[in-house]
Formats: sequence, structure tokens, C-alpha cells
Amino acid sequence: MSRIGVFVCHCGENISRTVDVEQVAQAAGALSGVAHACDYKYMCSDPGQNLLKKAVADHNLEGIVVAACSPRMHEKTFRKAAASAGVNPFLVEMANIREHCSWVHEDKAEATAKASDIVTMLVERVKKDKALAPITVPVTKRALVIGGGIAGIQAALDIADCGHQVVLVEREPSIGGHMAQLSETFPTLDCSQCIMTPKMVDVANHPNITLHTYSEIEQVDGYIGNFRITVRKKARSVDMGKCTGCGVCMAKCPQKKIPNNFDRNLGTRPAIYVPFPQAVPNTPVIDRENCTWFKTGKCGVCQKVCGPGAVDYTQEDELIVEPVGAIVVATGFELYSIAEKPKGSPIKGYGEFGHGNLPDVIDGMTFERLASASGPTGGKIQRPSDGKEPKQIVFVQCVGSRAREKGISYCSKICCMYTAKHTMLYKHKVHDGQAYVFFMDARTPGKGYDEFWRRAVEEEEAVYIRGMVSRLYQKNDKIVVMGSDISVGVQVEIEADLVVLATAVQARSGADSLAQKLGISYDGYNFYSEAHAKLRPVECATAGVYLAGACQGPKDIPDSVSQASAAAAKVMTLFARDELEREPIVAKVVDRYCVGCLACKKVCPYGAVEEKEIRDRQGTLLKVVAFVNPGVCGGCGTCQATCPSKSVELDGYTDEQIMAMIEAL
Amino acid sequence: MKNKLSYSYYPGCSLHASAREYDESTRGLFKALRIGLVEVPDWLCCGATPAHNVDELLSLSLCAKNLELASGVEGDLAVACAACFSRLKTTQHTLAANDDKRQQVAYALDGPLAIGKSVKHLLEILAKDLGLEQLSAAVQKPLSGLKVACYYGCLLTRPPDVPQLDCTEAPTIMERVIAAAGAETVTWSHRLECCGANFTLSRPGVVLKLSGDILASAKRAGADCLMVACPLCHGNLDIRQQEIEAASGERYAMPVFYMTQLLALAAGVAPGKLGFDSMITNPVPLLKEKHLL
Amino acid sequence: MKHDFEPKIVAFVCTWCTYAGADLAGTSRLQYPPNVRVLKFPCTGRIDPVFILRAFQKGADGVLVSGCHPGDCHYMAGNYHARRRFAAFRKLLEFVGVDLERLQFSWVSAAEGGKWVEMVTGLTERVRTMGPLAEFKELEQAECWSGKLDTPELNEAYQEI
Amino acid sequence: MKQTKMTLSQTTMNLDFVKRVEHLSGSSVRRCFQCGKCSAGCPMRSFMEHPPNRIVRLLQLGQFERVLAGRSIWYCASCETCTTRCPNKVDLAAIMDALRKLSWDADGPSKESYVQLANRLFIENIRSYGRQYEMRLAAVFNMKSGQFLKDFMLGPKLLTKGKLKMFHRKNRNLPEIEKIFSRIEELRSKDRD
Amino acid sequence: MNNKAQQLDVTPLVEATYYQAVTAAIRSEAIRLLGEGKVAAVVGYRAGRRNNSALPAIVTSIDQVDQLIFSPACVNNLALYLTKAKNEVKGKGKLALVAKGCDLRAVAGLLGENQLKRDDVHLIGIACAGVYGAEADRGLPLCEATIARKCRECTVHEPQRTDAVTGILPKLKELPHLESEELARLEAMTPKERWDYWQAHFARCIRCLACRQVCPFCYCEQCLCDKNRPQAVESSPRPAGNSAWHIVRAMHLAGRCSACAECERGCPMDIPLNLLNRKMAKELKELYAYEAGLEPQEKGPLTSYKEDDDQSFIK
Repeated sequence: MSRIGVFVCHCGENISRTVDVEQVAQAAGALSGVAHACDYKYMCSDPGQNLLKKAVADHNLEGIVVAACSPRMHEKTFRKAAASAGVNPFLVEMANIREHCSWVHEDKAEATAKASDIVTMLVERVKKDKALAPITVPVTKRALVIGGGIAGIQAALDIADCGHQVVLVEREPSIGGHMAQLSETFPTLDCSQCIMTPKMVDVANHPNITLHTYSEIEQVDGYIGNFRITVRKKARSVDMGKCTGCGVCMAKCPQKKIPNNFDRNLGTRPAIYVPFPQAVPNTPVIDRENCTWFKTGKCGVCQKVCGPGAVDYTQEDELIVEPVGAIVVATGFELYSIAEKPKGSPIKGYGEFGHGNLPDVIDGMTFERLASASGPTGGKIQRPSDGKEPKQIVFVQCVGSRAREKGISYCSKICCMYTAKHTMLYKHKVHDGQAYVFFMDARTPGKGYDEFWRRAVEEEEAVYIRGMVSRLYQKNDKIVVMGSDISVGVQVEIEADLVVLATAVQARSGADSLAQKLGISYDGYNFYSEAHAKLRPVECATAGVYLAGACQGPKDIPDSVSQASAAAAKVMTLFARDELEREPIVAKVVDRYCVGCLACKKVCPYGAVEEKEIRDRQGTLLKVVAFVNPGVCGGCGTCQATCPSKSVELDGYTDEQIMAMIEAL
Repeated sequence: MKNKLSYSYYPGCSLHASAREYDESTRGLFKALRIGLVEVPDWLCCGATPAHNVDELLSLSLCAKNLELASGVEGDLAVACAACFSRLKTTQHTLAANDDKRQQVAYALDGPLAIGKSVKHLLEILAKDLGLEQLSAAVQKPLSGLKVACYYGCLLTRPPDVPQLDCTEAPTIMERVIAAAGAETVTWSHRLECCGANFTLSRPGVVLKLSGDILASAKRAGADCLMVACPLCHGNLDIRQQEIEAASGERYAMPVFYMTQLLALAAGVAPGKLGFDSMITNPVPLLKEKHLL
Repeated sequence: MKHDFEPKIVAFVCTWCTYAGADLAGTSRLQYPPNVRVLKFPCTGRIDPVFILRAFQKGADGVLVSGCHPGDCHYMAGNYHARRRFAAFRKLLEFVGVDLERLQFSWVSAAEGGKWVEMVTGLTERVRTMGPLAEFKELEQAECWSGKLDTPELNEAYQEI
Repeated sequence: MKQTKMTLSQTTMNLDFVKRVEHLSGSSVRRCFQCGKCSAGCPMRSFMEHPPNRIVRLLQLGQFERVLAGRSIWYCASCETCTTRCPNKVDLAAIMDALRKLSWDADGPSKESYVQLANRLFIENIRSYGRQYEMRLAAVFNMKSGQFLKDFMLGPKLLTKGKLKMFHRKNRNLPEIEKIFSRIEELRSKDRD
Repeated sequence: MNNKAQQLDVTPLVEATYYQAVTAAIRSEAIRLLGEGKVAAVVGYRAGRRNNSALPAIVTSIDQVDQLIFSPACVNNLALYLTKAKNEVKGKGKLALVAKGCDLRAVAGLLGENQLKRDDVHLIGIACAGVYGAEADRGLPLCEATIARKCRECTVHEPQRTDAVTGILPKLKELPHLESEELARLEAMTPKERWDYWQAHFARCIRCLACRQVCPFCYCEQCLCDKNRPQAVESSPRPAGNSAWHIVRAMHLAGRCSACAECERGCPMDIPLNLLNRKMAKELKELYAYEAGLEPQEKGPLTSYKEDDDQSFIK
């Protein structure tokens, strides 16, 4: 390439104050291959851009160097201008003589010399630039939503309402997630089930939604627009097509004493069960670990009593492959447990709170089940040890959260509000009871949130004590709470009937292995990482994967729902076009030289490298080479630096382009 | 049979004076268990709380010196006193992590440091090195029917990084050891609370309050007696018990045993050699009642 | 201030963190020596050790390689791979006799304009006191057999023929 | 002092002192976010005028006179409960040690003379005898603190129980002890220069 | 060198009968394999024309089998026949390969780099006491005076993960580790001294590329150093290009080299190339606890990472 134009910008005085721009332009003009060099006051202005376009036409330019500000600032501007003048945008380079030169140096001669050097390097680079065309990828307009909690349900409904197919995968036998377990919700105190169950039914009835419950993601292949998801549908032992949901099997099951996980083990359930009466789908599942038939081969009562003959002990796990174009991850959270942790665990338990061995020390979710009208006590507040109604109840906030020595440094965000809610629910049910809350700060930003907390304090008369609890211990039938009120500066001791710990919100166990399947990144606590904390909060760095809800970090219901709708909007944006265009900075393999050692495949962070067989016309296998899927490649170039023979090249950053700059030093 | 266990032994100042029964019963027990115990010659005071309270360097230097002296005797270093144990372990922990302090201590000791000796509390030796099975095999007179409140105090388990003896907040090592000798243990709330420690000299009022709470808790749990592994805790709970009773108006009469006294008794060591006569709260009636004497 | 020797410093940086950090130094109007020439890469993972070698051969007196802090890589893991690659490469350079004081690796984030200045200034000043990288420069000039045809060993060999 | 107003400025906040405390204790003071868990579990809280969390708070504000003036630091029993339970790994027990050392070295302004006296006698005992002789310790303490009759009922009882030794054997490592003490003094005087 | 050799111990490290036994075992295995049609060819060694030398041999029928031998002169790394020299055996079908420990390490590396499949090769492992060094007096048996430098610190005398094993070695005499000593000597030098040391060697390089030719891992179809767009490494034998060539080669072999030292043996200019490889192997072992070629590994030290890798050198 021999017809290059160099445009040196004054940037008002920002550059010309310390760099002699005329001299730089003059020197550039003398470089071999430069057909035109000039300087101009504001290259990025309309006249500046027109100057560039005119020069392209006048001098028949094939490559352009704009010596001005950082490429991060105006590379796009000039590439667009050049494109409109008929020059491929990837033949335009920015020589950064502002941020990297005029602004950081004072001596004019030195700065001018440096600016000239920078221009020279970029001129040499442009000579080796190749015209690149944007990459297009077809889009499968079908979305996968992982997780059937409120976030997943919202995302699925939004996408489905837009007319696209959605596959919703839920690990448990029913959708609903944590929200289905809650009694009432802050800050409005409306019944969680009442607002949740209609949405669950909507999901079940939506023509665009395929629901896989009791299912997990087995494998994820492909890339944005073209994922192939393998879903493991676990054996339910009940034929969903035949079951009418009459419930006779559950009523007749002789094995009834299994702790009910949904009720935080406060109540019991049979071996064939639905997690809760409003479950969607309302098809029972056999808990094979506890079922007498599966343990001993005897019983079979449910099969005998089932009218439609839906119970099927021989059912096996089933693998289903679903092609989708986008993925919304909404796997939610789980609660920290104060139990003793295995030795060497980075997360520590709470020995001073009895390691979870005191029956009347419970967590917030357990309290939700106690307070829930559909819960094991029918909404009566009764403590687990003896069923007595607690007259003195103590809530402790920040258990696990904000305790880096316990292994968690973050704030769990929702506990301040739900604890305030708990004090109210308690007061509404136990009129003569007293609630105490040990807290450090009340973190209540959010619409109507602080008012809600103040209501708990001022109207519902919860006693808030600023200070943490050192220890809990059993004394006769009471739990002694050793705390302190740091505002007063004295120790506080309360003999409580029931203690409720606001334990931290943690990522789901197994979140890391799902992330590895999806190829998305996660933080030190296994929460999934967004592409940009502020500007791309619902996208993953991996294209085509979006986040919703508490799998990304602690979140309350309004935030989860908002983010779910945002993620849905992102999916719909993607689905709005038939093909997807992206920057062509991707790696390409030269088949002729590749010997298929696959070092590139080993280092690729995106899993973009596949194996490709090279065959002759007779179909004989000649060799296996690497192939970079341009749809998946992120463009980091690690493959190229790793390849011993440089048989893989990153477009836009080829060895030739870089070497040309080094040679120009 | 495993190789014969043998240890170097650092009794600490109290075991040669106010806690002589701890020393005597320890020697008796180890002899009965056929575990070797060789006292480090001319060991020095570890500095205890007063030294680290005001002069960490002195505390570290004294302990480092003792570790150096101990390195001349074979076997891991057995320590009876919880405070000495804590100081020796803290010294190793601090000096391993802090180059400045290590250099200062090396200067104070005028030479390279030899502090690598493995330091073990008697409990660790009994529960881990010997093992509970061996321990119970050696029991001749099971302590059946004796309800023991095991008192850990502060320094056996705290702070979490240092002693590494057992779980910091929910230890069970004392209970496991004494249960191996056939005793019954009670669940009680104050086994990790502070007894008032060395305020016994300067501010006895503190001790009366804190040790009083401990005795009350043990009584509430229905214990016959307390079992300790620290001379200072013993002093506060036993020697000051009558004062505590006088101050609180409660009657405890609760014998406070060193764990080695009870274990040695179970292992068949002659009661006369266990220093029961040294105890202020007379244990004889209780032991007789339980048919252990 | 003028110096007798102005070293040539080459910086290989990733575009997401260090290049942006250097931009920040500019927008904050921080000052540093003008000796550095910056080459932009998508990621430190793209930086081939050959480039470092080539830069030295082409007259660089010091080389700076800088990218995103661990965990911050735009491409998730490029900098982790780079870290290993450079850990090995610097050992090799050291073994063939390159003074590692001339080769600096750093993590400079997009927010660390000050750290960028510190890195560039530090390396420039250090290399300035070390003087030019004579070894590679001499090497560039040297011809293989020229002037060495009369070594005793060769003469002896000729004699034997 | 407790009641007077705190005027905060860079000159009234002695942050050098805080740095020395952090250096000696090896623990950050800034990490504390005042949850108060240390004070909740402190067995000695009721004997102190400042609860432990307030000691750290005062340090954060560079108010060392307020910290050292009271007897709080001398009433810490080194039970390590605070350090053990701190959610932020503030080693309060070590900070207390550091504060006592700084106060002790400066011949501190504390009002708590009994505890200091006991400490001093204890350490002197080590220097003179290499080990602790409780009999002597108690006797001299009572004499010097002017409480001649303190625990006077206990003494004979303990003697008859064989718990107090009247005589002690000379420790052969005494010269070593003396050397350690003098070398530490040397280090300390160097530190002051 | 020869003078020095005479001072060294000339007691045989293993008895001559050992080699006869191994040779016999190779032959009988070859007969079995060819006879049963398990393999199409056996790649091994045959006697050379000069006294006590050996050459690679490709045996495709039973009547050729008595060509096969094993002796201390069997220096070549036959793993080469699985990659670069594969044209010579191409199309013959499944191969059996006579392999010493260092050859096996190369095979393991090649397996990890997708260059062959385990099922495509039948490995006849040789328990090898060592082979002759480059300047060994072939009149002598394998002894301290004649053993190759690399064999003195060999850790793979006994073959692992092979299909057949021949020979049981006696306990071998521990010999001084000359290569490690040399490495330590170099490491103790100043950078300038090391530079001069290596430049003295590199200056002699004639770029014959024998080192590349004999290396089982230099199997690229087009070597980076032969590329001219861009030319990363100068191809004429000038000192600058020579240095770059050897540095780039050492870097490309880091974490892969099987320490067969064929490059050093093949070098007509006596450049101690294996020192470079050994140094990189040593560093990678220290940094990442990785040793190449002990068993096939999915990822090498430079194609994998850990989040907590050492980064003390990075500011």
C-alpha cells in the first residue's frame, strides 16, 4: 500500500501548544508511501472530517493516519468518515499525540520528536493493515432461561410475550424459587404467594414457553445466536402427560416423615410429593432416596392408587438438546449457614452462635415459613424446640455478611429490610411480644424503604440496638443473647425465646461449575460477573449470555424483576435482527501451516477453537487443524502469541502490523 | 503397640508452687500411661500475661529462650499450664510471621533462634498422640457417675490461629478426654468465659465476679465438680471459692480438679499421690460418694 | 533537564487497561519523560516474547509490558496466560545474559494514570543510569565470521588439512 | 477528659501514635467498622470506662490521651474473646498489648496503679529469680500497695496446703536472663534515640 | 576432552550381556508383532558401518528382524519418526517404536500435543542405562568416561506406560551431574559474563538447523524463523539472528522439551544447546511444579494458568 494520508490535528491548542504540528505533518509527508500530509485545527469537527474525505478523493488515498487524540476517543468517528469516502474503516489508524504526548510533556522539541515517531509507527502499521469486513452470524430466535425463580419467570414471560420461544429450565420439581417460600414482601407487605402464583400459572400456560422442571444444564455448546444446550431432565418417576395432579398418591404414601425442605425442614412430606400446593407443574415427583420402593423394592402403593397409571418407577434421566440464540442466567442465591464448616473452608461458621445446634436459633427464611399462612404452623409463630409462642424475639443482622474474617466481605443488601419486615409480621401475630434487633447500620435505600424501617421502629415498636452480638447460648429454655449497645456504651443481655439470624446471601453452590459450562466469569464469591459494572450490568463478557437476579449478587425482588426485564430487553434486541454483526477483530487459522497441536485451543478463554479435519478429494484424512469460530472468538490474540508457528493470526493485530511498528522504532 | 511416646516437659512456675498437685498428678498419670516425661533443666518463666501486657519483646524473648532450652531435650514439648502453652505458641506464631520481631528477639538472645520445637498441651498429647482408645484402655477405675463440667477458659483455644488445639468456639477435647475415663460431662454455658485471670493479685473483685458466674453456670448445669487445665483458673475457682460464696451468698462447695488428677485417679494412681489434700474445696466427700476413693 | 543519554523505551500495553490508564495520565495532565513509545495490543495475552526480543534488537534500551490486573482481563484470562509466558521468558533472557532491570512488567488499570507515570518514569530513569543496551546494539553490527578467520583453533585446523 | 469536646483537626489527631500501635500490634485499626461485637463479649467491660469498641474508635480519631488516661487498657484480661470473634480481623487483644506497652514505656498517665504494680513486680521477679515465686509476689504486692491485710486469711491456708513455697532454688540460667533483659533495654534505648 | 576422559572411571555401568538380552527381547517382540500383524513396521536401531555405531532402522518383515540391535550407540531419538520423519514410514500402518526413557518423554509430549494417538503406536520400552556421549571412545563400554552428559542425570532409566518392556537394569552408579554443575556455574555469573558466554557460542552457529531437524518437537510445517512476512528472526547466520534463533527455539520448547539433547548432539559447532532447555525445564518446575513428558498431559505449563501463580516480578 503506498497511498497514505496523514492528518495532524491541533485539537485547538491542546496538541499544538506543545507539539509543532506543522513540523510533524511535514516530516510525515516525507515518509515513503505517504501521498498526502496536512495539519488542521479540529480534525473531528465537520470541516475536519470533510477535509479528510476530500483528501481521499483528491489523492486517491488507500490508508489513513489521523494524528490526534486517543483512539478510544475518536477512532470510530474517523473510521466512519473514511468509510463514507470509500476507504475500508480498518485502514484508518489513530496516532495518539494528545493523551500520550502533548498532554504529558512540556518540552516542545521533545514532544514534537515523539509525535513524529508515533506518526511514523502508525504509518508503517497502516501499510500492513488489511481491509476487514464485519462478521455476520445468524441468530436462532429462541431463548434459554436458567432458573425458575422470580427473575427467571419475569425474563421468560417478557421474552415470550414478545413472540419468541423460550425454554425455561428449573432444578427443583416446581418453579417459584425463593419467592414462593416468602410470607409477605417489603415494603408493601403484600402476600408473596398471591403475587407470585399467577405468574407461575402464566408460565405454565404460555404457548411460547417450554418448561423443563426437575432439570439441569448438562452441557453448553456454541456461541451467541447459535447455542446448543443439553438439558438433563431428571427422572420424575411420574409421567407428566398422564398425571392429573389429583394428589391421591401423596395422601396414600406410607412414608410421610421426610423433612420438608421447602418448609426449611420444619414440617414433613411424603416420598412422592409436590414441594407446595401451588406448585407448577402440579405433578408430583418421587424422592428416590427416601422412597421405600426404591430402597427395598417393596411398597408400590402410589403406583397402585394412581388412577391414570402415571407412576413409572422405570423412568430414567433424559437428555434433551435445545437450540437457542441467547441465554438468561437467573439461578438465584442460597443462604449462608452458621454451621461448622469443613477444615480449610474459606467461609467460616459461627461457633459463638452454637454452630446451628441450638434449635431456637433460626435463619430468616425459616422465619418466613413460620410466618407464612401456608407454612407448617399455618402462620402461627411457634418456636421449633417446643412449639411455644416466643414472647421475646431477637433478630441479629449481618450474620456472615460484612464479616471478612468469616470469609464474606460484602453487604447482603436485603437483610435490613426483611428484618424490619419480620419485626412487623411478628408484632402483627404476637401482640404482647417484643422484638429486638441487633444491627450495625440500617441500609434502606430504595423507594419507600426507609419509611418502612422507621415504621417498624416507631409504630411497631421494635427495639433496635446498635451493636453486634458476641455469643448466644442456651440457658434453661431461653437463648441468652450477649450483645452490646454501642450508642450507650454498655453490654446488653437478653433472654430470648427465639433468635432469628439474618444470614448472608451467598451464590448457589455449584454456581462455579455452571459458569464453567457457560464460559462466563464469576467473582471470588462465585457470583457471576457482568461485562461492566455500570454500563453493561446485565450482560456477561461472553456474548449472548445475560444475567438476572441474585446470581449476580445480593438483590431484592424489585431489583431482580427489573434486571430480568432488562435482560429480556437485551435478548429481544439481539432477536430483532436475523443476523448479527460484530467487529472483525478475530483470529484466523492458516490451514496450510497449522499442524494441529491445539495449543491455541488450550489457551482460548472463549472456547472458540475447534478441530477441523482436512481431507483430500478422495476423502482421506490429511490432517487435523485448529479452526477459530469467528462467532465465539473474543479477539484477545492469546492463541497467536501461543502458536509456535504463528499459523493463527488475529485480524487487526497481525504479526506483520506489530512488527512494522517495532521496525519503525 | 506404637513407639513409646516421650516428651520434654515444661511445667511452668505455678506447677512448682500453687499448682503442685497439677505437676504431681501429671507425672503420676504419664508414668501410669508409660509416657516419658523429661523436665527441661533450668527452664525460665514464660513471662505470662504481665510480660506480654507491657513488653511484647520481653515476652517473646523469654519464650524463645525456653524453646531453645527445650530443644536440648528429646521429644515434643509437653506443656501443662494453659497460659504457658499460649505464650509459647504465640511466640512461634508471631516470630514466624514477623521478620522485624524475629531479628529483635535474635538480638536479645544473642544468637540464632532455635524455636522450632513442636509445642503440645497435655490434652493434645492425650487425645491425639496417645489417642482416646489407648487412654480408655488404661482406665482401671472408671469415673462412672461423676458429672464433670469441663472448663477451658481463654487460652486453650483462643485466638483461632494460635493454639489450634480444637474448634475455637465449640471445643470438645476436654469432654472427649474425660469421657474416655468414664466420667459424665455436662453441657454448660460458661466453659469458655474468662475467670478473671491474673487480676487475682491486683483486683480480686474482678475474679469474684467472673469466677462466680462460672461456678453458678456449672452448678445450674448440675455438675458435681469442675475440671480445669490451667493453674490460674484453678486458683481463681478453687482458692477464691469461699470468698465468692461469701460475696454472692451462694453455696457451691464445688471441687475443682486438674484434669490430670481425675485421669490419674482413673488410671489407678494412688490417690495419695494426687495432691487432693492441696485443694481448698475438699474433694474427698464427693469422691467417696461416687465410690472413687 | 538534559541528559547525556536518553534511553529508548518501548511499552507493550493492552488496550483495555494500561492504554486507557495512559490516556488517563494524559487527561489528568500528569507529566513523564517522553522516551516511551507505546504499542497497543488487544490484550497482554497477544504479546509474543518475540516482540520484546525484536524491540531490544531494534534499539530499545528498556521494555515495559503492562496490562490488566489479575481478574480484570477484558478477555477473562489473557493476562493469566501472559503472566506465565513472561515469567518463563524473563528467566530465559536472564540466562542468556540480559539484565532484567531493563525489562519491566506491570499491571496498570484504566484508573491508574498515576501508576502508569510511575512505571514509565521509573523505568526511564533506571535505564538512563544503566546506559545504552550495548549488547544488542553491538550484536546488530556484528558480522559472523569477519575478522575471526585467524583464530588459533582455525589455524590449527588448517594446518591439519 | 471524657466530657470535654473533641476538636478534630490534623494537628489534634495524633496519627503517628496510631501507626505505632498498628506496627506494634500487627493489626489494622482502620478495619474496624464499629459493630461492637468486641464490647458485647468482653468479660471485663463492666470494669472499664471505655468499652473496647470505643478504644478502637478513639484510636481511629487519633485521641491517644483519652485512650491512655483511663484504666480501661489495664483492665483487659487478655482473654482474646474480642480478637476471636471480630468479623474484620482486628486483633484487639494485640492492640491492647501495644497500648499498654506504649503507656508503660512512657511511664503512662494511667490511674490504674495496682495492675501496673503487679506487672512490675512480676517482671522484676523474673529478672531476679528466673521464675515466679508467688509467695514473694503476693507479699511484696501487699506491702507496696499498702494493703497489708489483703488476703491475709488465704496465706496460712495456702501454706498449710503446700501451695506457697518459702524457699527457692537458684536457676542456672540467671545470667542468660540478665543478658536478655539488658539487651532488650539496649534495644529500647536505641528505639528512643 | 579425551585427556579428561582417561582420568574417568572406565568400569562398565552394565554388563555387555545386558545388551545382548535386550537385543534378543526386541527381536522376539518384533517377530511377534510382525508375525501377528499387529504392526506394519518396527522402528528401531541397526548396527552402523563404523565400529560400534548404530542407525535407525525400519523393519517391515520378519526376515529383517535380526538387523535390530540395542547398544549404548543407539543414541537417536526415534520419536522423530512419529512426526517429522513420518514420511519415511507413512502409509505403512501401525508402528512399533523402540524407545528409551527420553524418547518416551517425547512420545508423551507428542500425545499431549495431538501429534499422534496412543493407539497408533506400539511402544517397546527399553530400560536404558545411558548412551554414548558425542565424543566417546567407542572402543570402551558404556562407563563414566563415555556416557553422554544428559544421561548422567537421567530420571527415566526405566520406561513407563509402554506396551512392552525389555531389560531389567541393575542399580546404576550415581555419577556427578555435570550439566547441572555447568548450569549452576552459569547461573552464578553476572549477566554480562553470561552474555559473553552465550555470544561466544552463538557467534559460531552456522544456522545449519540440525538442532531443529533432530528435534521431535520442531514439527511445525513452517517454522516461525523461516517466515519472512514478517521476518521475526533473521535467517542469515549473523550473530543477531543466531541469538534470536536460539532464544526463540528455547522459548518454544519451554515446557515441552523431553531433554533428549539431540539438538546438542546434532550441533556441528558444539553449542551446548541442552543447557538452555534444561534451564527452562528447571524454571518451569520451580514456578509451576511441572515436568514435561513424564506422562501425557492435557495442558503444558505455558498453555494453562492458575489464578494464584507467582507474580512477584510484576509491579
